[in-house]
Order: sequence, then C-alpha cells, then structure tokens
Amino acid sequence: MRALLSARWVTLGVLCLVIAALPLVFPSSYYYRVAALVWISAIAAVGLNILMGYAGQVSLGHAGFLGIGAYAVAIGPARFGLNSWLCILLGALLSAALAWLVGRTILRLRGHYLAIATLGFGFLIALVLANEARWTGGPDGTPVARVSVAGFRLAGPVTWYWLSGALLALGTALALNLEDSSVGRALRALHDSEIAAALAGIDVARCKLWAFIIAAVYASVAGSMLALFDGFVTPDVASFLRSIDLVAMVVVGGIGSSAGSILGAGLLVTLPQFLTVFAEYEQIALGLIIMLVMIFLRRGIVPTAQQLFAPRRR
Amino acid sequence: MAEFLQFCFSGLTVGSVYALVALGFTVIYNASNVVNFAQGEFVMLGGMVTVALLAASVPLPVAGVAAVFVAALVGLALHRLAIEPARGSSPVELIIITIGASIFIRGVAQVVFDKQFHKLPAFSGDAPIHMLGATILPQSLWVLGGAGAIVIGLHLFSEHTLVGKAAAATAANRLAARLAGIDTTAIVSLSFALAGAVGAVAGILITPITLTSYNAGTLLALKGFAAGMLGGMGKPLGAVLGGLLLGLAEAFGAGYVSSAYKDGIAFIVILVVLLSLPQGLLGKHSAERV
Amino acid sequence: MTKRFRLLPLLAAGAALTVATAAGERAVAQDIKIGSVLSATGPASFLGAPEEKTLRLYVDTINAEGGILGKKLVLVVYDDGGDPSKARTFAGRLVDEDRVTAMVGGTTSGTSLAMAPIFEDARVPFISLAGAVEIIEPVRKYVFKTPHTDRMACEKIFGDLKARGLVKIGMISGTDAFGKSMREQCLKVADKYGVTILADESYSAQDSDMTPQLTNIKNTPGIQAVVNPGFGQGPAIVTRDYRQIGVAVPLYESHGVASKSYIQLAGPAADGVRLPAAALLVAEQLPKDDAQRPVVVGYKQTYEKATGEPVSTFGGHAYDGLFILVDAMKRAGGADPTKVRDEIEKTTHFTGTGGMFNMSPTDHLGLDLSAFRMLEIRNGDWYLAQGDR
Amino acid sequence: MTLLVAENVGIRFGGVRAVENVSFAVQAGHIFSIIGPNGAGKTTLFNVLSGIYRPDSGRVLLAGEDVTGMPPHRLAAKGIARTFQNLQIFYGMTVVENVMVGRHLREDRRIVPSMLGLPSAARQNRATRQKAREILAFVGLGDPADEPAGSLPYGALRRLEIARALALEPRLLLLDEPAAGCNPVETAELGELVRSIVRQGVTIMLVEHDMRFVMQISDRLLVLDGGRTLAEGSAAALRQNPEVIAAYLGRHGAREANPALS
Repeated sequence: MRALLSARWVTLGVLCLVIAALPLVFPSSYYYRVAALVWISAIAAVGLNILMGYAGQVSLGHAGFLGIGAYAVAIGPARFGLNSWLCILLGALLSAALAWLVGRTILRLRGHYLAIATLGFGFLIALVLANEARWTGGPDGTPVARVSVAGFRLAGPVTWYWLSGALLALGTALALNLEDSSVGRALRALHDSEIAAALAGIDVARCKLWAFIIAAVYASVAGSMLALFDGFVTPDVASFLRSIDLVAMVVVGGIGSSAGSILGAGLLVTLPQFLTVFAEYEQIALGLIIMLVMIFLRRGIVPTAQQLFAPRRR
Repeated sequence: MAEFLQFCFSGLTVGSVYALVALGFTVIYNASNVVNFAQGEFVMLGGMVTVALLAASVPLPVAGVAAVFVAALVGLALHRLAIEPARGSSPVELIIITIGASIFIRGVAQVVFDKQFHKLPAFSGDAPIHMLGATILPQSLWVLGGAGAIVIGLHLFSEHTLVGKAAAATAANRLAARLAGIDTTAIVSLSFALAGAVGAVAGILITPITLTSYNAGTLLALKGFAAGMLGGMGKPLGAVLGGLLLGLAEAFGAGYVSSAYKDGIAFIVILVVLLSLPQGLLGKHSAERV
Repeated sequence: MTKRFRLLPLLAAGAALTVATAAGERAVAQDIKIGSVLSATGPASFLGAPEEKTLRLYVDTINAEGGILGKKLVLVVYDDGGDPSKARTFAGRLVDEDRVTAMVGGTTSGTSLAMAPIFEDARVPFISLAGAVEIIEPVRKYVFKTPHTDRMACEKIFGDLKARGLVKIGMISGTDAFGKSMREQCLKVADKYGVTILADESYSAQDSDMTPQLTNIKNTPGIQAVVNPGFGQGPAIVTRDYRQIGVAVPLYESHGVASKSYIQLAGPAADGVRLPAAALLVAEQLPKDDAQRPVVVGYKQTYEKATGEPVSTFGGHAYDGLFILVDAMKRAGGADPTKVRDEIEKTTHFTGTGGMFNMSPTDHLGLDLSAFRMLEIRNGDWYLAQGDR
Repeated sequence: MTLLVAENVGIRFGGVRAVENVSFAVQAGHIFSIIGPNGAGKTTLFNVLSGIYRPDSGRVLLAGEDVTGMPPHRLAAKGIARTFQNLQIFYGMTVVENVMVGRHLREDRRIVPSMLGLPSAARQNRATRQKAREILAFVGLGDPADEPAGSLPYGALRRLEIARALALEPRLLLLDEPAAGCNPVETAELGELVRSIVRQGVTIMLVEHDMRFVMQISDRLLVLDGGRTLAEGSAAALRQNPEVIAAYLGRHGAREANPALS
C-alpha cells in the first residue's frame, strides 16, 4: 500500500520538478513554446489514457473534443462576450454532455468497431467546425481573444509554459488518484474482463461512459489551452490525424501509464523539431522512429523501462 | 429519374473505389487480426509506381504488373520487418506500427516520386456511357469489375487451394494451425504480400478516376477501413457491400441533402448500421465464452 | 507492478527537450538570415514544393552573385505539413531561435493567419504566400503577401461574366480553406457585378466524383455559367465530370489551378475553361513591350531548367516575395527587421511574376485587378482570353 | 429457507436448445451441485443465473424476488457472486487489487472525491485493501498479495477468483469447476475452503467434474443431460437412481462415485 501511494507521489513529484527545473536550461523563449505545447498535448494524452489505458477502450476521434474546447474559447468571447475562463468551463461541460450522449450508444461497440464509430464521431465534429463558417470562420480558422487576469494580459510562451505546466500537474494528480480508487480499479478490471467485472458488481456501461466523459473533459481543456496559447484556431485541431497523434502519444509512452502518456506527448511534439535536420527525409525518419519504438520498446517506453529496472517483476 | 440514376452511378463509382481499398484490409485482417493503416499506401504505390514507369516509357501493362510486384514486396517487408518482430503486441500497438509504416512509406514516396498530382489514362477511353439520361465513365465499370474479380479470386483461393485453406485455419486459430503443422508466419507474410498486391491493383484501377499523389493513401485508408467495418471486418463480400453502401450514402447525401455534409452523412450511416448490427453487415455475432 | 521507476523516463524527457533544437542551422554573424515555414508535405504540398524549390534556387543564385550588400543570404526552411499549430511553433523558432530578419512563407491561409501574431509580436516582417484576403485585411503592421487575393479572383471572373452577359451562375466550391474562403468572397462581391448565384454546391478536397453536385447545378433552371473555386486535384475532377454529364454552359476555374498539372489531369475536358491567373502562365505570349515579360520569361526559364518541372504561379509568389524582400533590404542598407519592414511597405513599381506591386501603409499586397489576366485553355495550353487586354 | 428458485428455465442459441425446462430450488446454507456430461448445459445455466444470458423462458427467483434477466452487476448487488471455468483474472493488476475490485459495491463510487484524492478516499482505499488482505489470507493467498496476478500458479488463480467473489460478501456463490486442473491435495484443500465458506453462511452452487469431490461435499445435486433435468436429489439418492447411473455415473463417474459414497 505504501509503495503504491509513494509511487503516485514520485511520479507527480518528478513531473513538478521537471516543470520547475526545465526553464533553467532554456536558452530562448522558443523552448518555452515547445514545452508549453508538450504540456498541453500531455493533458489530452493523460486524459485519453484514462479511457484507453485504464478502461481499454479505443477512441480514434478524440481530437473532436480538443476542437470543442478550442472553439469554445474562440467563439464564446468573440460572439457572446463571455469570459475566456468561463468558456474553458463551458467547453468542458459541452464536451462532457456530448460524450455522455454519444458514449451511451457507441460504447456498446467493441474493439475495432468502437474505433470506427469514434473515428466517425470525431470526423463529424471536424466537419461541422469546417463547414459552419459563420460561427467558426471555416477552414481558414478564427482568431482567439487573449485572456487576462486582473488586467494583466496573458500572452507569451513563458506565461503559458507555467500555466499549462500547472494544469498538467493537476490533471496528472487527478488521473493518478483515479487510478487507485474504486472507479479506477473498476475501469482497469473491465479492461481485462468485462464479464468478471460485471459479476463483481461493476456497472460496466456506466464505468466506460465515465471514462469517456473524463477523457473528453481533459481533451476539451487541453483544446482550450491550445487555442488560447496559439491565439488562433483552425478545424485541423479536430482532425483525424490529430486524433491519431493523441493515440500514438498514449501508446508510444506506454498504455496505462500516466507518466508514459506525458513522455509520449513529449516525444511526438518535440520529434518534428528535432527532425528538421533531415529536411526532406523528415517523414521517413518520423515513421521509422515510431515503428522502432513500438517494436523494440514493447508496451511503450515507460513499461519497458520499468521492466528493465525491476527485472524480478514479471 | 435521370437524376436518381446519376446519383446511383456516382455512388457506385466512388463505392467501388472504397470497396477495392477495403478488400486489402480484409486480406490482412483475416490472416492476422491486424488492422493495417498502411493499406492506403499500398494503393498509392500501385498508382504512383505505374505513373512513374509510364513516364519512363514502359508500356502500361508491364508498368502495372511491376507496380503490383513492388507493392507486394513492400507488404512482405512490412510484415517481416515491422509486424512479425512485434508479435504479441496488442491490437492498438500494432495499429500504431502500421501508422508509423504509412508515414514512412509516404515519406519515401515523396522523395522517390514528387508531390504533384498524377493520373493514368482510362483503360477504355474517356467517353461516358449514356443510360436513361445518366452517364457513367467506362473506368467505373473496370473498378466495379475489379472488385468483383478480387472477391471471387479470394473466395476461390481460400476454398480451393491448400495455401488458402491454411490461411483460413491460421485466421481461425493461430496456435491450432501451428500445431497442425502450418507455417503460420509464412501464411501471414503471404497475406501481407497479397494485401499489397490487391492494394496495388486497386491503385492502378482507380487512379484514372481518383488521380493520385504520394499523399493519396491517407484518406483512402480511412474510407476503406470504414467500408470494411461497415461490411463486417474480414468478409470480402462485406467489404464490397460496405464500400458500395458508403459510396451511395455519400452520393445521395451530396445529391439530395447537402454536399457540404455528405461525408458526415456517410459516417452517420455507418454509426446507425453498427448500432443495429454491432459486427457490421455480414459479420457473425460471436457469443462470448466464459 | 509497482511504479517506482517513473523518474528516469521523465528525466529523459527533460533532457530531450533541452537539446530539442540544438540542430538549427548556424550562420556566421554577418550573414543575413531569412526564414520560411512552408507546407512542403501534407495536402498543400503541391503548393509548398514549388515555393521551396524557388526560394532555394534563387537564394543560391543571389549568393553565387555575391549576396546582398556584401553579405550572404542564409535560408532557414521548416515544413509545417499544413498544420497551423505546427506552423506557429516553427514561426516561434524562426523568431526566437534563428533570429531571422524576415520570413517569406506561409503556404496556406490557415498557417499564415496562425503565424501572423507571432511576427507581429516579434516585429519581424512576414511576407505570406497564401491567398486569403484576411491576411492583409485589416492591415497588420508586419504582415504582407504576394498572391492575388481570392476576392480579386472573384472580381476578375465576375467582370468577365458580366462582359459576356452571363450573370446567372452556379458555384461548386472545395470545402478546403482555399475554396471555402474564395466562395465567401465571391458571395460578397456578386452584387457589385450584378451576378446572381442560383446554385451553391461544394465538395471535399479529395473527393473522386462530383457528378451529384454537378447534376444538381445542371438541373437548376437558368444557369448561364459555373464557377469552381478550388485548388489541388478537385478542380480537375470537377472539370472531367462537368464534361461527363454534359453541362453545356461555360466553366470558370480559379487561380488555384494555375499550373500545368491541372491541364494534364483534366485532359481534353479542360478545353474552353477560363480562369484568372498571373501573366506567368502565358509568359511567351505577352507582347514584347509588356513590362512583365522579362521577369516572367526569366523566372519561367530558370525554374523549368533547374527543376525539370513546368512552372506554376505558386512558385512565382515565392519569387515575388523573396525579391520584394531583397529590394527592401537593399534600400534599407541592412538587415534590421524594422527598417526592412518600412522599406517593404514602400515597395512601388516592383514588377514580379504576379504583376506590378505598389504597396502602401493601407495596402500590404499592392496588386490591382490588372495583375490578373483572363486565360482560356485551348488544345491543352493557356491562351489570353479574347477581350482581355 | 429457499434462497434460489429456478422455474422452467430454458435458453436456446440459434436452433440449439442449450437448457430446456429446468427447475430446481436451492436451500440457504446448502451446497448445491450441478453435474452432467460435457455440453449438458451446466455453464450455460450458471450464465443464466448470473445474468450473462437472459433466459428465453422461465423465471429465476432470488429470496422470492424475480431476478430473471437482471444484468450481472445488479445481480451482484443482490448477492450473487461467481467464479469462472475459464479463468477471468484481471491480469493487469496485483493479486490484492483483484480482490479489491470485488469490494466495488461496498465502496463509495463517486468520481469526484476519488479524483481529488480526498482523505475519505484514502481512508476507504486503506479499508478496502485491509479487507482484501483478510480475504486473501482466508483463501490461503496472504503472501503473494502484492505480486502481479499473472505470476500466480494455476491453482492459486482459482483461489484468487474465489477470494474476489467472496469480497462481494455474497449470499450465493456460484463456483464453476473450481477443482479443474487441481491435484488431489489441492482438491482436498479446496473442499475445506468450500466448507468453511458455507460455515460463514454463504450458499454455494457448484459445477464440477470431479465426482469424488462433488459427491462428498454436496447437500443436493442436479443432474443435467442435453440441457434437460435428468434427476435431482441427495448424493445417496442419486447413487440409487438407475437412470442416473445408466446415463451418467455409469459411464463417467461410477468408479469414483461409489467409493466416495461408501
């Protein structure tokens, strides 16, 4: 018990330490920018890991919720004069409501059939965002109003680095708490055997729905952060490729591990920055790295590292 | 009436394209339960290699056969170098590997070929066939016929050849098949090569209609995957049915409802079908054993 | 399984981040750095690729001829894959890390609009290569662009339609950023030219059959012409299907298909299609006294010789952007971004592939309708349409 | 007191009648076993009783309440727990966590307090873990509690399933072939365990092939053949039943059954 409890705090402690210490070695604000993007992507990945890693349900349309969060902070302030912070909340509520509505039906599907249903759902959201140009600005996108706190305008990578870093730490703490709770165990149980979970008194459908809703809220908040940070948003934020990116973050880092999701986000966000040296061979290198990680680091980076350092474990 | 028929023809044209792509998914899924997101790249390779060879003055039939061989080799390599070493990984991990592979193949294609759009000449000319006031391009019939021929070919292969039966056994139960003396690894390799070849044939047939570029595979994979799931994964006939239904949904959606939302309409059709038939149109309902 | 060993991977992540960008191109202090974020891969790569080739080609040429003001030009190119968020990150990198003097790039309107605030904040001039009028309207102090706006394309087409007395039209637009944005602009300026839009259809960028939409247009009574705002492969398929179902009225394409590849893809179906485009496409047909002739013939021949590909107006926009910047730097007598910006704004009588640029504090494009020629495709080649000039 | 009653229960798959017109009653505190050859419908019947399958006909009453077709998680709340012939272990978890899952219904299942990690959530976790350890000790798995479940040997996994089921504090425990794959010593230990569970007031239903084990332990037995009831009664009565001997015991278990009863 104490081992598990402390493991939770170790993950969180290391994360906070990294967030706090990284700026010491950052030579320019560009690094803050990339790191802020990592934190924001990691928020969505940690959330998706609750659905994919804990509950074992695949979503290939999760960027749809990123889109809802992003456009909430774009449209709310511009069209309705709402406060941006309030809009993050409204976006999250809208995402939760939509996840509840959609999840009730499609979470009955299994495996690849669930994958295609979620893919279709994400596709629909991206389609609406691109088509309803009067509201969303269409495929060209729309600017997002800057937010301010007590008259102080929040702009610039440094501010957003700290803001998104803090939010990621919070989101990770919540996810780790959930993992070691009644509901968290229920999710991990139904991942392995839905029937045994049901017979242990777990309302499988309800638990899956909760995981879907929680993951949607994480993604929505991340989407809002991304839009506010970028100051501009296009429907690409909800695209299929973005959904695939999120899934890849979770899987490459190590499915089921929050630390893995953060690491996966770090890898996939920073890789394109590294790979610019390859110029036109960039895509080749990216594809190769993804394949090699998945082939040689079975189960993802974090679980492989755990096995390496704890050989007596199975 | 003419309008309705035109929408039908459009749906059949587009649907048979999706069906051809979905057939490639089916081949690999059947032998190994892997959903291969690089299937669209096989289709792209079929088109682009043929285009490139044609540009080098190779006659079309020779170029086509060469493209099929190239794609089959790439399929084989994909299995041997990326899927087989990762055996035992979960389905979603394998999907990520195939996505990595698709990025890789695309990356190579953009360097080897170029980033422009290309087309192939239609096999039987561009003069549309008129029928009751509607028109269809002869190439659409080639695509439709190609899908039919592949379904029949796959059926004959799995029912009437020893290798095909071994593949069916491998699909049903890999361990049991191995105990029965079947080299299951070779069978799965073969299925990847076959899927590469099927994809390339698809690419050659559809390029006169859809055009192609190094980037064409992504969307085709998406639609082909959707069509395969709609039909019931692993069923060649289901893949064709799913593809045609998807194409018709898009055509009638564009014609009668809203062209801006036609892709959305297609996905709504998929959702409705799956919610009433959770294993797709032709999928078997398997009761869970405990 | 315990979770004790999460420490190391996280540390590794931190280390990875810190060296993330150690690989930027290193330039000598005296060199002048120019940045470029382009969509060299992804759905807009057929635009980004010629842009990148053009920039690399001419930067090499300039350096071979001794550089600018005795200094070498260093070009830093990043590929955003068409993703605005990625473009923005690279824009930040150009500004914060590479410390470029100016940026010529931004293949799509989406990426350009996403990057604009960064260059505004950093006070670095940014010459966009994308179409949307929103990039320069309202005017942003540091943001310029070289391609004709989609509104100008609409006006050019509608002007031609009005002259031919074809004022009841159908539109079929791509749902991509280019098609959608141009459609909006066309709807806005239609009244000004007395054009009525009777049918308004759309298609997705990678659709392979547009006959349902075209059937609906064909069956709309009173249609006199059809306009197709779109780029990439879509317009080629629209053109083919247009002939397939036998729509008899004239078809207008946009400047988004102004490359030879459109004619190749659409084949004989493209015959008779009209479109507004820069003079570049008809370089050799221009009258000997046309001021643009030397520039466009020169660019066309240089590009085609170096790359072996037919020239497109997309690469031309990059050419214009690069040389507007080079001229401005020469006039500024150095590479100070603010001074360069001031000089870019003062660009007048600059003859590029796109036309004659006359910029001002209120006009960060500087082209007027005369920059567009109305072209007609005949026998697989471009010709100046009758009545144009 | 009668805890569970099945009335004319029947279920078919496609054209096959897996279970047909089966009726029986289980007294509280008894060990009630279902025996029969492979394919007799034993596990199918368990699946109906535990809510995995919905019967096409008939009723199931639990303590007088009609629970026919109720989903598994609600039946669990009513006090039915079970184990599986094909093990359904949560391999992604440790041994003790597997059992903690069984405490699900006894825990506060609200999301927000769990995610916030409130002191109440931590307290509950401690309590659940403590209880799970006690149950593990009861089934003899106290030592490997913090190991991954997958590291246990086969026999221990069967006990782990029992522990998880017991964690529900059920009224009725369905054990589906608990002795399968166990050696004689393990089987004997299992018998002890089953008896001690009954002593705690839990009623047990058992599907088992090991006739010696079944005959020794059961208060009452139901014999199924081809989905139909062949006979029902005490072990002694069944041993006298010529039909049962002919149809089942005679073929499969007479040699074991007879010494077991003598």
